[in-house]
Amino acid sequence: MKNSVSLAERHYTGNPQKNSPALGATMAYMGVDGLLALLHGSQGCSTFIRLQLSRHFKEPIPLNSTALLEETAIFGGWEHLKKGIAKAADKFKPRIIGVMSSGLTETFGDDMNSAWASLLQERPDLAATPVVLAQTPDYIGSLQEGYLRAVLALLETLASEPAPREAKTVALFPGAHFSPADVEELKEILDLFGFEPLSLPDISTSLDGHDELEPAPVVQGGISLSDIRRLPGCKAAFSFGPSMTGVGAALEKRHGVAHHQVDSLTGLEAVDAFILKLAELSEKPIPEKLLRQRSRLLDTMADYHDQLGTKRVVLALEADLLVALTGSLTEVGAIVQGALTASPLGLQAMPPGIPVAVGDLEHLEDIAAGSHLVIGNSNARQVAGPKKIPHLRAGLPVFDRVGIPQKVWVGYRGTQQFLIDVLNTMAK
Amino acid sequence: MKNSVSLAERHYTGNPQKNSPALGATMAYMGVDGLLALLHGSQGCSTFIRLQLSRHFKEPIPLNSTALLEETAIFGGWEHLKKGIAKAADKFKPRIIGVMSSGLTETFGDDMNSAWASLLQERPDLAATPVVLAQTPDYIGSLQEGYLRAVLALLETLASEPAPREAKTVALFPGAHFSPADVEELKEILDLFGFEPLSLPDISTSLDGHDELEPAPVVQGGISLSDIRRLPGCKAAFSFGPSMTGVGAALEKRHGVAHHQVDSLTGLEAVDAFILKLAELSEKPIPEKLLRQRSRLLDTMADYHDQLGTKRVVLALEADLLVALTGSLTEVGAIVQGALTASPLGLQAMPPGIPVAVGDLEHLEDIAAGSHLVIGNSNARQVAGPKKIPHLRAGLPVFDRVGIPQKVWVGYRGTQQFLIDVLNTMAK
Amino acid sequence: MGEKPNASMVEEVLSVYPEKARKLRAKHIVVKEEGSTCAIKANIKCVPGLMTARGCAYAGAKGVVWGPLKDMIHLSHGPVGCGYYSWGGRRNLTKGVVGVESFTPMQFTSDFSESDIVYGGDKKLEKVLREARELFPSVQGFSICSECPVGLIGDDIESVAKKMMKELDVPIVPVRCEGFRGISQSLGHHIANDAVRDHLLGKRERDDAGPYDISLIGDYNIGGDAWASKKILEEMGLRVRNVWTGDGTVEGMMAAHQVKLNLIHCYRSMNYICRHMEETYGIPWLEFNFFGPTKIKESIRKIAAQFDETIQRKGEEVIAKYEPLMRKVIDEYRPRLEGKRVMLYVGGLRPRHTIGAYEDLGMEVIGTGYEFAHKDDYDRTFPQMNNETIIYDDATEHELGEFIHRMRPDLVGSGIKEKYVFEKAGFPFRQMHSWDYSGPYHGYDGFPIFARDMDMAINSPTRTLAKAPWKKEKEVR
Amino acid sequence: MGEKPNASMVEEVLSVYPEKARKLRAKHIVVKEEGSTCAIKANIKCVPGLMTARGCAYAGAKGVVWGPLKDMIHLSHGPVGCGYYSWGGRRNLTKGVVGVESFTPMQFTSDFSESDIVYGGDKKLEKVLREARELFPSVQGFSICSECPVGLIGDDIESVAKKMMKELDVPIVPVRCEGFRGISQSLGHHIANDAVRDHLLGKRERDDAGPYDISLIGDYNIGGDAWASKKILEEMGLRVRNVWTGDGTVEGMMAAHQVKLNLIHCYRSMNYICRHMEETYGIPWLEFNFFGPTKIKESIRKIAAQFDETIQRKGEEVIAKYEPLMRKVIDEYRPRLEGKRVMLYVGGLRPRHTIGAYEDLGMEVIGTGYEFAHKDDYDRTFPQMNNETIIYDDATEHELGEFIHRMRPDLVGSGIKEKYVFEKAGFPFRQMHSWDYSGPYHGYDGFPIFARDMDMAINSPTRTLAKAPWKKEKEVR
Repeated sequence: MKNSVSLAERHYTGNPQKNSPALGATMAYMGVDGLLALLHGSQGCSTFIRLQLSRHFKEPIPLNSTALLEETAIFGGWEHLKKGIAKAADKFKPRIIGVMSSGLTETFGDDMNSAWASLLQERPDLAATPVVLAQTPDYIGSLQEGYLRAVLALLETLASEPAPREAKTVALFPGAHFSPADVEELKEILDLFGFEPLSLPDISTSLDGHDELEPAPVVQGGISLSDIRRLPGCKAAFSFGPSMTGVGAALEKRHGVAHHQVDSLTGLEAVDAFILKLAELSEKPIPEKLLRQRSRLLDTMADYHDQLGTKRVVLALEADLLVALTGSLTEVGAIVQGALTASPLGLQAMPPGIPVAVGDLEHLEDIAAGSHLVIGNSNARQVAGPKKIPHLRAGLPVFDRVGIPQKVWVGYRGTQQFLIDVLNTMAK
Repeated sequence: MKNSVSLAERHYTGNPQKNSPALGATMAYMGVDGLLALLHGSQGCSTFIRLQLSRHFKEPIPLNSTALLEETAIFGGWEHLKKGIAKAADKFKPRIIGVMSSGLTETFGDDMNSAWASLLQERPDLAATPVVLAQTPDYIGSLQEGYLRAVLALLETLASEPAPREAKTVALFPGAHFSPADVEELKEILDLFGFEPLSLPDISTSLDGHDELEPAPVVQGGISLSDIRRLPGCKAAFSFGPSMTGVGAALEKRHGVAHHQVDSLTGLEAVDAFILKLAELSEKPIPEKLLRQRSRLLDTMADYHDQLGTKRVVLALEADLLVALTGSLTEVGAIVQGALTASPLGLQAMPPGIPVAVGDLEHLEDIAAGSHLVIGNSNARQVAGPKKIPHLRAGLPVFDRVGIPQKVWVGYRGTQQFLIDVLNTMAK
Repeated sequence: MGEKPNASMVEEVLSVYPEKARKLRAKHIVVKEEGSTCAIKANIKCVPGLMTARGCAYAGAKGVVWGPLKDMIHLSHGPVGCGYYSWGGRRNLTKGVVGVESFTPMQFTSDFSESDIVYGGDKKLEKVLREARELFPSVQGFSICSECPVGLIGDDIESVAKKMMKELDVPIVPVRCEGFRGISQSLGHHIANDAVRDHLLGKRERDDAGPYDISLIGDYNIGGDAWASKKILEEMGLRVRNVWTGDGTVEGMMAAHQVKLNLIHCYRSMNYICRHMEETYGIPWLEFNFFGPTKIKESIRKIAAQFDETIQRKGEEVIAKYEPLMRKVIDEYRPRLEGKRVMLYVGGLRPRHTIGAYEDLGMEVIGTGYEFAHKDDYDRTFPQMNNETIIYDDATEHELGEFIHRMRPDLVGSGIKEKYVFEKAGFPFRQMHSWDYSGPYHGYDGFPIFARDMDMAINSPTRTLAKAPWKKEKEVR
Repeated sequence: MGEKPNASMVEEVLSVYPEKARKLRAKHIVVKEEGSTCAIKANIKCVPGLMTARGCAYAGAKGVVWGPLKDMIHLSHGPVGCGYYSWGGRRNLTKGVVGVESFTPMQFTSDFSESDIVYGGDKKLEKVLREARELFPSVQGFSICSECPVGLIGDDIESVAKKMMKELDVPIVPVRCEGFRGISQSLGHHIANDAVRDHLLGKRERDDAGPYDISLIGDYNIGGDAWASKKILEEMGLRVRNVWTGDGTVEGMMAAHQVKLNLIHCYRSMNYICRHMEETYGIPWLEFNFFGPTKIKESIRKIAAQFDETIQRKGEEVIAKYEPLMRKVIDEYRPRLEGKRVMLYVGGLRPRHTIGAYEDLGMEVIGTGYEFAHKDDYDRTFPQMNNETIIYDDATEHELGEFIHRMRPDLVGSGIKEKYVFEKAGFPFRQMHSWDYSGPYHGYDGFPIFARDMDMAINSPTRTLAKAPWKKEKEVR
């Protein structure tokens, strides 16, 4: 049994909530078509990340490695990175190369920009292959941070040039918490208003779990390079999740695309606000299909408010999903008894008055007592199981339930499904 | 504890699987816009049916009653029926009146046709209100039988006249096992091929659980009378579920509409066959969206065939849903260890070699031993619970899980969801 | 609106009816005035062709009274429908292994086919009873609840019951509760009471009868209500020998003539047997109300007054013991519920019994009515009500809808059939038959749950979200 | 194709490489010929910029060897990633209450932040050990598994371990398994073995050592494998004093120098410690194979031969006891699997050890290879293989994909990273690292499950459905 060392005093992390930024960066890269993802680090990192993401998405994860070795640990990985990029470019002719660094290479301070510049001098023929460089040491932040850095690097590297202004295109920057089905749902909502959505990244066509893929070392599906280059010409941009606000802001700052921050796309009020904004932008009435979906959500809320109200919920999620689900739960009268998250990024958007801790799942154990529901990834079962608290799987990794990439959490439909899931999980 | 009286010898029914035909007829009537449903029987029947269906659909169920009393039991309900129809017509001015009989009125042999004819003579002004009469004593058949009789009566009464042939309209006759979301999914598939689907009944717009209804004594939403009258002009007709084959056949016989029987719309093969037929009829390529859905289903089947294969499942469902789910389970290698159903209607379509019994849930208890999963309505929990067998809710009534009317079981998406549900139910 | 706004509203609502119907219905709806007594017309048959919230005799006999009696098998005799419909709809909780000590969660039917209708069901009934006795050897008896067709085809279930009782050596009770009898479930209650009287009551003698023995009558243990009530009575020092019928047993029913007092909660469904026991065995009976601390306190004192000082002292101790808890509940919820207005439309005892509990929370019941009440129910209701309260009997959908839309209560309490209608219309709603999957609401255990549930219904944040922001904006413009 | 079709196929596959790479890779791929011995090149570093199935030293040391040892806390020392990645991926089952008797399902990390990188982590490490000891008083020891950055910043985990061992009074084992060490997880195994040798082995004496004491080495209890193996050994009359390391304990490791025989299943990961114990303590070691009845029988006899007649007799009894069950499994599945062709690409012992089990089912392994093997692994593999079998070392995605697409096996066995690639390409697939959430596959308990799983993969009806009917039709046309 556990004795008591208070969270504030603790130095170690037990059953971490925090995950690796490089894994988050991999997720972002997996939403870009033709990209070759290259982890600059020991080969173990890439193998481990492939295993972790395959276990969650049930999909092959093409992630290559610069395969650093002991001698590199002495002399640094700069030359290895150059070799790795050149090898990957020569062998697979990818459309884009997306590099993320690791704790190892950041510790010895590899300057990836200068490595790439140096390689370009030696091999000017490689200039046709854009190389995206994201710094993702796993001692800074969690999954969200790595994802954010990769998306920012993609945007800054690939969409630096101005593009002709288009009336119908809208830039979408979904957070790391968006499932493939979430991205698809979001794009469908934009479609209904007559917009052409450009989502960076777009995992709805790469990690959606479809058949008939041939194995490949590069990403198949996702947003294309040419579409990324159209982002500076979009009519508007939306960032989803508080951690993502800098992405849309960067696009606005550089190219004057009007940016709208959407902290949450789960919960009636949150979706209403987004839909209203789209109606304004499109100058169109709200499509019947969405009104019907809203009406159905409202019906579910009315039918079950008494079974949701006063239910005490604890959540262990990274901030973007935490903010989204907290909002939805609060508006049906459930009580968020406590929340646990991996890092402070995005927490500014949490509604006031809800106790949030940055910590590990051992801390979740402390705050879960007496709750009716735990919402967290599969590892949270170590808390929920022994305490016999119903456990709704959310976040990443989820490896003990299936259909996770297919699940929708956003929009009216996703919110309705979330409430249904909450109720059915508690009913067991 | 139970002693042994074999099923074959038993006269009583314990924890019945069979439900009332009048309840099935009510479900069919609930999919017709502006229809006033009138149960010819004691008022308790209608109150009970409203309660049962509200508990499942979480919706108000407008069902009126002829409120037979003791004196009627002596003199018969003929006059009461006339009064009831006249009263309903005068008071609510419904577009259609849909009558179903009960065990009581069929026992004393009320001739509903002659009652209506007699009323028309007294009140020729009522001729403008079509009256549909379905015989649904609860001592003949189960839910499916009542539903079938009501759909046939609707078709025969309201679509008796020929209609101009239309190139794009397709008649759909979904079985009693179709959820509101199933009907919607089916209609969307037809839409993708450029067809205009006319579904009789259509509960996707009446029982789909949306808000903003005002209370009313008639059905709001569902197929309109004018659309029912277009059925004889459809390009083709499809009946869904083996119990429903007579409906499409009747339309074909009377109006020459080519009829296609679809025993199941769950399972890859079943959906493939249907999609292929639609492609032929439309002379169009299969829409990308459906191909993607198929590819996703196939991926789920490939990913989880090892967790589905050799799993032993028992099902307690009426035949239409039983046939559909059995097919889907069989094609992923699961073993249907035994099946229980309410009546023989539709059983001809069961794959050979699967033990099926017509009986009650006490019989399910006998066949469930050693299985990995029970699929049945909420009452089957009395078998699954004590035996600690995971229990996937399907059929009607389901009152201990939520989101039932919103669930899709048909098409590629519905099949994928079904397999995901099977896996997640077993994972608990 | 004039001086009597509700009265004129009622007139307006009824004015849409044709004259004859208007006159008829006007007798069913009364607005309480200072000093008025009950002038309502009740227990009148429904009109064919309309919707009603009423059930039938079978619902009252099998569904309400017999069903919760746990160690008997209650056979739904006839076709499958009625039995299926009445299966598990009322959440009558029981203790004990299902199929051994409790048969309440199960459903048994003779499942008539067409040939049974044609050739009669008596032979089948014999076989069914014999089989069920063999399959479930621990069963303590049977009721045969007959459905409509049985009453038409001339079956003699009384003879079968008599014959089979000898053969199977357990009580077998024929209950002639065909759905066409009477105009609501109410006659079913009466029929069920009579069947208890004729076939169970007084058939067994206890050897441990005592001075504090009582029966708790008319509590069906919905969501655990009877357990909450029993707890209070036992803490008072009384011995609850049986509950009629929630979680009850055959044995308890048979020896019920030996108790010293019958305490009745649901007067409507069980007054018949109380009157019978008073007349035949001289057992006094007392109505009581265990909803909300005020009524509980009153009731404890009223009950204790029937016994000696020991019980009276203990009664006061019970009141004192729960006082702080009740205070806490009221302190928490009253500020959130003060002044909220409630309209009720239910069956049984709730349209009047719950009023005190609402008032404990600072709420006001502005309209109430019964689905199937008799005049004596309304006699009991009037004194409980404030002036200007509307009281309606067997209200139509039109009337109920109009009253609610015009008076705009903060809470509607009715049944599942009404739930989805009024919730969609934006009214906070509680099912007051089955407590909406919650409960208990009786006793000291129930009040905190009652308070929480009412608060949740009324103050749920969901309510404020119903209107879309684009609609809100349009209104502002 | 010529006389040696597979050889020419290999040539073809490699021909796409530039000359230098072609020559290099050609040394890693061999087609077995009559009488040929191992000429494969193995244990060579990966090429930067490509994908590999290999892990790192940390994966081998913490993930494979130390992790399953249940009553120690294995601290992932460094940033969060490595620890998180290696958390629960291998399904090493353990018995006992989590957090009290078993820490294997949990994940402990010192979770370096940037300041730990800058200022060093030794102080933090001390605090972490102290806290963990306090929070989990039942812990029997710690391993400190260092991650890449720790090796760069000059931390002295050995000194910290020494100091804290005195303070906390439990074994604390520094494991220098930074991921950049070595070219695969294999060096991690070696490092882990050395750490066991230096910090645990021989540190404790049993007073109940016996003549039949053995250790079961190189079984990580994936899906319960070790339990299935242990069962056979115990039925033979042997006393399994410890399993290395599946469901193992510190105490067992410390007293392991007293056993009479070391039985090793996974040679690759644990041969080092066996050799050490042989040299230092004179304990003989023996490789065995508990996959499939043929190999189990051989292994039982080989093991029994190391002991007296009692054990030999019991060994035969065990064989006889399970014979009928094995016969039944083979009778059921062999007709469905006869002649099916398998290609494997895994780590550890499986590319050779499982061959017998496949052959018991009438199946043929036509290609096999290791992710991180050494030459001695291949020496052990060649004699097991039929002629024309392709054997590949550290295959690239290109090579593996080509071999599989050209040879079209009926079953592919590899890891989760390959699973979704080959399943999508339509090949029946089993994860042969973690048994795809199934298991055990070892011993008599495992073979029926192995057979069922292979049958399910190969004969699943799902396979025949993959092609859409409209595509089938097109092909016919």
